[in-house]
Amino acid sequence: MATSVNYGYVNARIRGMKSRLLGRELLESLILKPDTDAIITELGKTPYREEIEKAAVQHAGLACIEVALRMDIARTFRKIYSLFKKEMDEKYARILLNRWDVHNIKTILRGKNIHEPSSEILGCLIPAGQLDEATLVELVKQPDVRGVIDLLATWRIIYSLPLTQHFKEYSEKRDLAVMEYALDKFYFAIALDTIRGNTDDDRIMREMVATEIDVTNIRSVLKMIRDRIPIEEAQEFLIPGGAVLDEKRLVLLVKAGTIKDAMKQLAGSPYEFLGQVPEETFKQEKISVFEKELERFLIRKGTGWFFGDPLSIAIAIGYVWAKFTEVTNIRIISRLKMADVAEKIIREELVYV
Amino acid sequence: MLQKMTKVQVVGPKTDLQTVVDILYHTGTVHLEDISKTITPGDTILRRLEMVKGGETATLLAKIGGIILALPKTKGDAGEQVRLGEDLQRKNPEELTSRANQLIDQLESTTRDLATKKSDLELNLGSLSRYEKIIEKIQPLESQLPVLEGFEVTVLLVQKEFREVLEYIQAALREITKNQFELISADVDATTLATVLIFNKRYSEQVHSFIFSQNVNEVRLPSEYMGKPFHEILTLIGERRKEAGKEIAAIDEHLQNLATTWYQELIVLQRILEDRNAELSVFSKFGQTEYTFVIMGWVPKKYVQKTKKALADTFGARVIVNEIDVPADKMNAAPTFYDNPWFVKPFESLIQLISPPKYREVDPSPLIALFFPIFFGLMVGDIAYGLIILAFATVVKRKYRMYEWLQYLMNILAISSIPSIFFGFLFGEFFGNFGEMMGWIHPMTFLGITWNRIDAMIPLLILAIAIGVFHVFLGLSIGVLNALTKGDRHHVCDKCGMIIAITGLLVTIVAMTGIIPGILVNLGIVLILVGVPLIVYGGGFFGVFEIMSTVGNILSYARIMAIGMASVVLALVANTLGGSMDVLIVGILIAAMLHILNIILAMFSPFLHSFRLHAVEFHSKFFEGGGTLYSPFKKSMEGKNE
Amino acid sequence: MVDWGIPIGAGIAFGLGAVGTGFAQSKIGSAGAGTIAERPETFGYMVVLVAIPETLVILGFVVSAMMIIMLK
Amino acid sequence: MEQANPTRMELIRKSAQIKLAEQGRDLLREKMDALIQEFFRIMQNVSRSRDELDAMADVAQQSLLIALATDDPVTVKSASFATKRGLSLDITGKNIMGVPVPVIEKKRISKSVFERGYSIISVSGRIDEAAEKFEGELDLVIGLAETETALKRIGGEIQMTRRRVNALEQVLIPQLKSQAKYIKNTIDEREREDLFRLKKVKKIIDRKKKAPGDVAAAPPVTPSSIVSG
Repeated sequence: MATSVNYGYVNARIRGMKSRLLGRELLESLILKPDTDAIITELGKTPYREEIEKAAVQHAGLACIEVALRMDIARTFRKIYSLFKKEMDEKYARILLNRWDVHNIKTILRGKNIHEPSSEILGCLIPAGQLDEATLVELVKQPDVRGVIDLLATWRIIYSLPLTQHFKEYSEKRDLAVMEYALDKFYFAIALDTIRGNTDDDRIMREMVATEIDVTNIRSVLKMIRDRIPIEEAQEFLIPGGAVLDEKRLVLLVKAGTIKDAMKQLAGSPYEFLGQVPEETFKQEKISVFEKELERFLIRKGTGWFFGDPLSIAIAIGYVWAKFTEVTNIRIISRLKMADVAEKIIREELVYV
Repeated sequence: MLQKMTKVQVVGPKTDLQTVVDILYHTGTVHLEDISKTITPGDTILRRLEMVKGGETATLLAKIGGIILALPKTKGDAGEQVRLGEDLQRKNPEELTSRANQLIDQLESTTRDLATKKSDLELNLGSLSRYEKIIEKIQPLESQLPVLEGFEVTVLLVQKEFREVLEYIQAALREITKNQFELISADVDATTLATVLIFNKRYSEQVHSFIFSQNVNEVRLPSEYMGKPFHEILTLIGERRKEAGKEIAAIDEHLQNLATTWYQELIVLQRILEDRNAELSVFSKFGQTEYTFVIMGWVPKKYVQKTKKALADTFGARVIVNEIDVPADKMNAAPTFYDNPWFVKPFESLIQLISPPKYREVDPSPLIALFFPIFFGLMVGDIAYGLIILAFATVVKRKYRMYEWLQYLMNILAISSIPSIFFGFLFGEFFGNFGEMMGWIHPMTFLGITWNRIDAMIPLLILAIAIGVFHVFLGLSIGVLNALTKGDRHHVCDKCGMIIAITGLLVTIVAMTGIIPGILVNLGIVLILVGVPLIVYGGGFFGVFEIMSTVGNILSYARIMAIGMASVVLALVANTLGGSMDVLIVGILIAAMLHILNIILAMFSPFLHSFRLHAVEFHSKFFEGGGTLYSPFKKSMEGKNE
Repeated sequence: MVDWGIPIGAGIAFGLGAVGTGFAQSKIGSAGAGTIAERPETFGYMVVLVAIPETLVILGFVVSAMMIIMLK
Repeated sequence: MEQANPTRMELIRKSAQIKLAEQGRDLLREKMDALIQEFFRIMQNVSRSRDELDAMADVAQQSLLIALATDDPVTVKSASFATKRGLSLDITGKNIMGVPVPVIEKKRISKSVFERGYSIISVSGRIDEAAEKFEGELDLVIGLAETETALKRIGGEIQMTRRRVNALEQVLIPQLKSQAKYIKNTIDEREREDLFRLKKVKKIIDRKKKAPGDVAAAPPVTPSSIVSG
């Protein structure tokens, strides 16, 4: 009973936050703005005001918008995390947040791998995850890849496990991807592990994570077909635990040989829509077109949770997706606007309005 | 009453814009409309007027906001702020800007530096405690280690599932260091093993490069702690923490000092600059052509002449004020301007709590002003309570003049206490039955009923329901009126059908109980049969279910009687309990406490429920809301848009 | 002998109403607190929403009072 | 003008020189023609690659823009950290009509997404595509570097050959010819002079034969006086 009461509070706050998301009209008005400065002014009248003002102190133009958006995402996610932490079990929020941690760790490893200066690496981090700024700064201070991993281990941060295990392989092959795959798989494994329970929330969260795994796998399969990766290697790039597509089925997809045939095999699954992209996309093997469709699907599904059980994790999932989409859309608009791209194309590029 | 509004368009040569704006600002009658929203980007003739000098103020505001953010929260000193405000208001814009710049120069870099330093220190503290955690875990191992000169210590973390690697490492180390090493392991937690390794410094390089290739992690410590014994590191960390804490405290104090000196002025300056910004941002609402400007706005009909005259006095025919004919159905866009007598004013704020009415709706505030105090009075219904509430409201009103909302609230309470006293006479209540016990006062007899609230429960219930019927019917009638103004046939039918059906239902029920001739049951059924199709036509099939909810609404008015009852019973308990005490003073004390409790409840509960009866039961019958309030363009504009 | 039936019935009528109201209000209250934290302008709505379930306890009170007074 | 020794030997030598120069000129002309042919062939190639490169650069820029817009610039940058590395190329050479031309090893920069050093799982296809386009652009740039250098070298060679031909044709050959002409003229002149002198001698002898007494009076004819006269 206790949780449902808390959900009343948390979800009411999240709904309140949702009501401050910008509507379609505002995005439309941003598209119609003449230049970047006008977009900044317009955003200054929205809930982004504080971030825009802060960013404007150090940046101008596009950088100002992008920095503000990044700060906003970080702030929003941390807020949701602290709401969950205060009011109930934060394990769900952790799943939502940890993808930023994975991004940050990867970026640090990549940067250390090529000995990029610390300031460059720090500039690419988004402290929206569980690893706070202090941790990230200290990690970046380490001299090399091994140092980063060791520090993670010293601080008992779980991501050191897959990294340590694959460090040897990495240092033999000098190929960072080895560790990245390990990290990615580890993230999903941990996520699925936390929500193995039988509660409604676990079920909802599981569905979302599993769908994400599906989408990621389909994307990987498409890339594999395109680059003619031998089937034996395929397993390495696939994540177990998808909602509809298990490993066997995915291997079958890779075996199909052409994207067209693979997509035919998806008929009857929720991903049937991929078969309906324009014919020439199959020939050109343009992954990004499929990807866009997949992302739209995921976002629709994600934001669709708003209509789920009002006293469950569904609302938070819906909000996170909606927020993320909004930020992406604003970024697309402002960047393409600066590059003087026609309004029609901008509208096409928007992830989901 | 809602005032009639006229849409006006002011057109003039661009050169006069500033003066025109000034005059409109001083006249303070025009509710500006944002013209830029109606301009499509392709429009070549009418363009949006760009804000002049807005950027500068906005930058100042952003910087000042940043400084205020960095300073610790300080209590606003109203008196000081008023004094500073008057001081600053007297300055002209240039002086104000330079004053702002002066403050920014003085404070910005300092505050920013301090804030950065503080956050650095805090980050430092954060990572220190992370290091501390692991060192505490492995410290116990230290005592088992020999302290040797020329030896190096390193700590390995091993996953328990891979513990066999330790044996391999041991063997390899024996080889590398020619057996000059020591190795001790202990659990860190359920999954991890810590191994302290001590070896001759001579082999440092080989050992490290060997460990490097193994499936274990080396504990990493900041370079300044490297090679020190753990207990020493812990002390160092402790010292560092204390130091950082001191530094933070020093920074806080510094910031606090800055805040005591500057905070009030910064706040006032921010407010003034915000005002100015709002004034400037008004320009972006205007449209322009090559040589002229266009201002759109709404003016209350009674002020149109005044506005026109103000402009004509300065510009003659150069600036034109057009009254634009707005078709009736477009008038919904007009702002809502109440112009109610003083005793209705407080109740407007109640409606605004939810949403101001649209321009074409009937203004519900006079009705609230009438019914709210009656409901309140019926529920409280006690002379003494009414007097106390009145006194309370007056005192609070005096004491907290600066809180506008509190003023409204207290006005409502004060107005509502009058009917409470009146109904107190009717019910013969003074601290419940205390007045009656003392023989000071008795319930009046009226319509053949003695209105003692405990005895006359049923009549009171009937009275409450009757009020409900009346109130709901009133609501429905206003709904019909609103629908008629809007020319919405469906709604008219819906509401009329509802009135007829409910009447039918009531007639049937009353007739069945035999209070009125039983023959009227037929009439009731006929009425229902007439009403239902009307509802179905107006509100669709599901409209029929509305009948039930409307009946529920009517029954909901029973709360008038119920809350009153609760209040009476509690007063009764207070008196009885107080009276049954042997010691007089204790009895009085207990009675007083209970009465105080009851009065607090009486202020809260009847208030809430009268409000609720209006918001839920009454408003749902006609009120749409969602209008914009009339906020003319003038100094200290209503609401800072947020 | 005292007839306990009426007071017990009245107690149940009132008590269940109060429990129902409490249950509903706890949920609405926590949600309302959340909403107000995010959007203070909805305060008015929230007050009304929190007051809505009071109907239950009031009706319970009326019923129990009527039982006691009328069934004497 | 350099004075030549007006002897027959010299004349023969000059004629031989002229012939050689003319032969050389013709040869150089032929070479130039061949080079020009080659030049145009390569140039067509280059301009085609250039157009291709321009188009590719546009496409690459476009896809980078989309990637930056949709995925955050920091994500793109992070992915770029993973793929950042040096690029070494082997350069050998070959000869076209005696012109040394570089040959750059055709190493494909374009990688499969699996070789970029990041995990495909979390990097979007947009970033992949942008990377791919830029790698393609780099491929083209390297190819173009080869052909364009060849083109430049051949162009230089053509110019040099033309200068040589011009030098032969307009300086050396006319010079030699004029020298030969001079020598020839001088020799001719001398021959005419000799003839005249012989005729004169003959006349004197004839006169002496007519009046033998006069012979003593007449100065003796010496070969030197003949020569000096």
